[in-house]
Amino acid sequence: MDIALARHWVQAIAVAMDEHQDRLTQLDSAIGDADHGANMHRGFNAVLATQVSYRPDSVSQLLVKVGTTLISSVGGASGPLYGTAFRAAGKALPGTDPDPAELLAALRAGLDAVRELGAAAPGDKTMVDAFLPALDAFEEEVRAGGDLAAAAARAARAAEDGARATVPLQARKGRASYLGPRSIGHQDPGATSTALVFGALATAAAR
Amino acid sequence: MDIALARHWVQAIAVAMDEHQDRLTQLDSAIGDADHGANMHRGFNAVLATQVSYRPDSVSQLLVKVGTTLISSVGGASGPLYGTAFRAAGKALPGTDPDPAELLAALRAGLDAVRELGAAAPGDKTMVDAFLPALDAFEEEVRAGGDLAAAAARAARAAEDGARATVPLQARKGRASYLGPRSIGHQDPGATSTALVFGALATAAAR
Amino acid sequence: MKKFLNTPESVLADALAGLAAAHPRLDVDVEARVVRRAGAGRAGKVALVSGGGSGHEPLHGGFVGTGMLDAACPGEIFTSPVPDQVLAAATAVDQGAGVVLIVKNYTGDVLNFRMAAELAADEGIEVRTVLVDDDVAVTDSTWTAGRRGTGATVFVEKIAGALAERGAGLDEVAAVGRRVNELSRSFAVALTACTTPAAGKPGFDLPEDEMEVGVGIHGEPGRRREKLGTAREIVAEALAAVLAEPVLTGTDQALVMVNGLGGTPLIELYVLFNEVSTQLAAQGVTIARSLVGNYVTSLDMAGASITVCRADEQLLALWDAPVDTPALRWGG
Amino acid sequence: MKKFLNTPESVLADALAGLAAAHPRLDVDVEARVVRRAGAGRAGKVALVSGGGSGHEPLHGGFVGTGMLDAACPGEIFTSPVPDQVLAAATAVDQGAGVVLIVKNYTGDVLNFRMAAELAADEGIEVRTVLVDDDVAVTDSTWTAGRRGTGATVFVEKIAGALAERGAGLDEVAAVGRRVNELSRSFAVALTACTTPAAGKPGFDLPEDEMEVGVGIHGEPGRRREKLGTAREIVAEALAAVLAEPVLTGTDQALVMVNGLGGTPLIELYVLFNEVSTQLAAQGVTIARSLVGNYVTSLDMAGASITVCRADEQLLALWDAPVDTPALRWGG
Ligand SMILES: Nc1ncnc2c1ncn2[C@@H]1O[C@H](COP(=O)(O)OP(=O)(O)O)[C@@H](O)[C@H]1O
Ligand SMILES: Nc1ncnc2c1ncn2[C@@H]1O[C@H](COP(=O)(O)OP(=O)(O)O)[C@@H](O)[C@H]1O
Ligand SMILES: [Mg+2]
Ligand SMILES: [Mg+2]
Ligand SMILES: [Mg+2]
Ligand SMILES: [Mg+2]
Repeated sequence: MDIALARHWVQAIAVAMDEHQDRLTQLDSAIGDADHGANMHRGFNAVLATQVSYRPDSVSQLLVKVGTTLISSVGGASGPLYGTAFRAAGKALPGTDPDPAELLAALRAGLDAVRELGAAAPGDKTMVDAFLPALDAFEEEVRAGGDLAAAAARAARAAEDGARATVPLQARKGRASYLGPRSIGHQDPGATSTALVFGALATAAAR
Repeated sequence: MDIALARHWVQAIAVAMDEHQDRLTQLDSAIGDADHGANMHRGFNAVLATQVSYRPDSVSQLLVKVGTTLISSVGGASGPLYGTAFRAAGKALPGTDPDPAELLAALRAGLDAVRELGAAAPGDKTMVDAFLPALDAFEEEVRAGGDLAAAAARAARAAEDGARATVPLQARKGRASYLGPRSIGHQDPGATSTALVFGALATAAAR
Repeated sequence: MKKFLNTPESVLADALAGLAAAHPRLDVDVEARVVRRAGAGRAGKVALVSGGGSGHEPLHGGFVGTGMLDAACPGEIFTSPVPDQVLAAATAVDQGAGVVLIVKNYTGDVLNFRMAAELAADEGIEVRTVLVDDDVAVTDSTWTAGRRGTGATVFVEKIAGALAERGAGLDEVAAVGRRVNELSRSFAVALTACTTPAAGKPGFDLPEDEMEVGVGIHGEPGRRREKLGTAREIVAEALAAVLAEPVLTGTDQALVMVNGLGGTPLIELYVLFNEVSTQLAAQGVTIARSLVGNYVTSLDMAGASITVCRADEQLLALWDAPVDTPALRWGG
Repeated sequence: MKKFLNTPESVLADALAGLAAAHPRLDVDVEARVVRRAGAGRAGKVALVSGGGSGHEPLHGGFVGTGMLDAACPGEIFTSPVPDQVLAAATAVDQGAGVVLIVKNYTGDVLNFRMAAELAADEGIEVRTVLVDDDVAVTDSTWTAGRRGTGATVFVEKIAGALAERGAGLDEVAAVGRRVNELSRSFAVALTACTTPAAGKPGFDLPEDEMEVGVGIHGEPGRRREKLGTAREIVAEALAAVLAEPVLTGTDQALVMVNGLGGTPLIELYVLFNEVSTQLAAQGVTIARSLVGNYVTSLDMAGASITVCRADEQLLALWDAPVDTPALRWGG
């Protein structure tokens, strides 16, 4: 991944958050507080705005900047979580353009940081439930010798599946957990936006 | 009319206000503030309560007492208006049992008092629009030699007609007047309760 | 009907008992329906009594206390109090200096308070009546019951109350009350109807994209129905109606209230107030003092009213005077 | 969507501008989203900062002023503020004696305030955090995000604010805040869902004869749905939940709030408070102080919460200490 690709990724995320804003809001309305769509939209709009005049030296720097921008523009649970994910991933990257394996390791660092911050385990009905299977799929493809486009495409599908698989779960973290068993039967908004993040990576990598 | 008949009249009004409470409330909800049913109900319940141990010397006394009780228990526009009507009618009666002509004169005095207090003219979409035709019908029947029962029955029908005839009118008094032309198309609650008062007189006189 | 209540019939008695429990400095006679300041009144002070139907809380009971009302007499929901009740309140608080009755202009209120005033006079109490009729949605003509009394009631009660507290005489207190009313105008819009406990359902249905313009505070529909506008448009329409009143022409400083009708959250009232402030400034009117909140409500109606009072230094000084009631409290 | 607004996106900025226009004693930075007391702070005074998502007005901006908060940082609707914003507030009000952050226990609030606290520490500001988690509808277990912070926030802000005003040190102020939280429990029911400007429609549908029991203040459904009960039944259920908390066992005097969620009129809150007062008395609990009104709202949700704080003389004295904010004002 080079800086141009990283930029395309971020732009594709912003486009996806714009297109899916209402859907994320409605998902969050069912088991949360109806702000996830606006949160993601605001956050990635802010990211786009900073990118205009920003000339990073590396993908690493760029992702750190994305994370910092998310933290200072989103708020809510998703702001610090996504922000930390991008920051940790960026920091874990080398100063050079990462290969797929290096990117994977960085994304793992991002996931670890999310889990450390939010204390969510797989199955708690959070963004982790899309993030983790996405990375597992990415890893399998990389191990099998696939390139970034292939790995990203598989990760995106796995994230989608992971998001859908949150439907029958009972939430144990975040505000959906307040609903207890009534959180069952609804797809987690954060897992859904995570699937959009990986979908955007696949889109960018396929260009 | 003797004291027993006057009592029956008052009891029949109370029964009618109980039966029609919801209807009066719904009529007042459309062009007013949805309290006319409760107001009439509360007022004539209070009247019934005072009647239990009350031993008036005359129909005159009894009607004055009804009016006083309404004034001190109803509130709103209808309390002072109905209260004044009964008080003025009672005061206009002789100390002896009134014949139909004397009763008519007293009821005219009641109507005059209402018009003086509320300044409503016929056609303003108020209780006057049931009260006035009721008395005109009553008078016609008495002139034609009819007895109280016959006069009351005609008055009741005329009051009903008068109440129905308020539907196309635009209100010019009371809170329905705030609606301007939007008050058109609804029956006036006060005219409707006045029709119940004359209906009760007919019921009592027919016994 | 979605309400916190025990029975529709007991709402008023239960709420008055709650008012008494919440405010030890009020003396609430639940039976007689009189809310007054606890403790003995000050000899020689002109007393202020107001009242009207319930359902407009905190009006009037929430405005009883030092610097404002001496007593309030709450009627049934949307039903003016009966004369005996007003008389009981006036008798309880008269300190020999007379009683000012503050009455909102509705046929029922006017008639019942007039009867009460006669009874009070018979008992040797000197009475003056201040009629509040600030609602510009209703034209004052011989063909209507006249303009309604709404938001300006708070201004009248506060300012007349302050003057009474300073020891002014009966006619002086009544005069300042009348002047405040004369200088005040209000306009309201509703986004939903309210539900009275007696009716059990909303007074009217309003489509999702429409509002009632020119409503009162008794759940009645307004003068007309319009497409729901932005806060900016709604405020522009309300201010145009209010400022068109000749008495407000040339206003340079104003006392302004943006008042919620009961079902509208504070954040929306602040959005409206921002528009009021911006638009008045553009017309050269300075907001000298303001209130933003729920002061004169209409049960659970979603809606808001805007009241503008053309103020001078005397009125503002009286406005600033200490007040200590459940719903308004400052100075001291 | 039936709301007074210009655009869903501008609600917060417009409301903050309105807050600024209405309250000259607040210094509102609409851009930075920081509400603080106008004028210079008192050197050496511990500063109190709170914040959270908007939509809960008057919380928190309405509690900025003498005797309560030094600053508030309002996030977007139902969205906790971002760390920079909290840092800006803390930096603006720190008088060298440190800053107490009062944080309602939600994942977003906790994370953002924690990050802000780290940034503040980096800048040499001493910070203590008081976490409010009073809502008994949510059990505090490792399987949830813990109990939510709701009504007790007002008690914490008032009492810690009073102690800070008296000149107490940072740890002492934080400690009293934590103690108030520990001694307080809340429970809420809703009769309707609320509508966020972003969603444009109510978060859930509730049949005419049902209520949501155990709701929070973010429009989410409650723990379960029940047939709508009488005020008496609802209060009995809420008090049973609240008083079952071990920390409230043996309470003899309490600070109690009956709080409207935004769409419920005051008359209903008084009906509820009457039940609370009667039922607590029957259990030997005296209500030493109380609040009845809209203090911690959830946009236009019709509903109410009941908060009980087991109070001792120290807490009551701090409660009685002067406070001068838009939404709470007494003493002085
Ligand atoms: N502790 C947590 N760990 C991981 N993800 C979480 C956690 N808490 C919440 N989330 C994610 O955040 C999403 C909600 O984000 P958002 O609606 O923007 O914030 P908020 O819940 O503060 O309103 C949830 O759907 C969930 O995926
Ligand atoms: N000025 C008036 N003269 C005669 N009748 C009137 C007048 N004003 C109102 N009414 C009658 O009173 C009725 C309303 O009574 P009610 O609902 O009990 O009192 P309120 O209008 O105070 O709520 C109206 O329907 C009308 O018939
Ligand atoms: Mg959310
Ligand atoms: Mg009526
Ligand atoms: Mg009425
Ligand atoms: Mg949120």
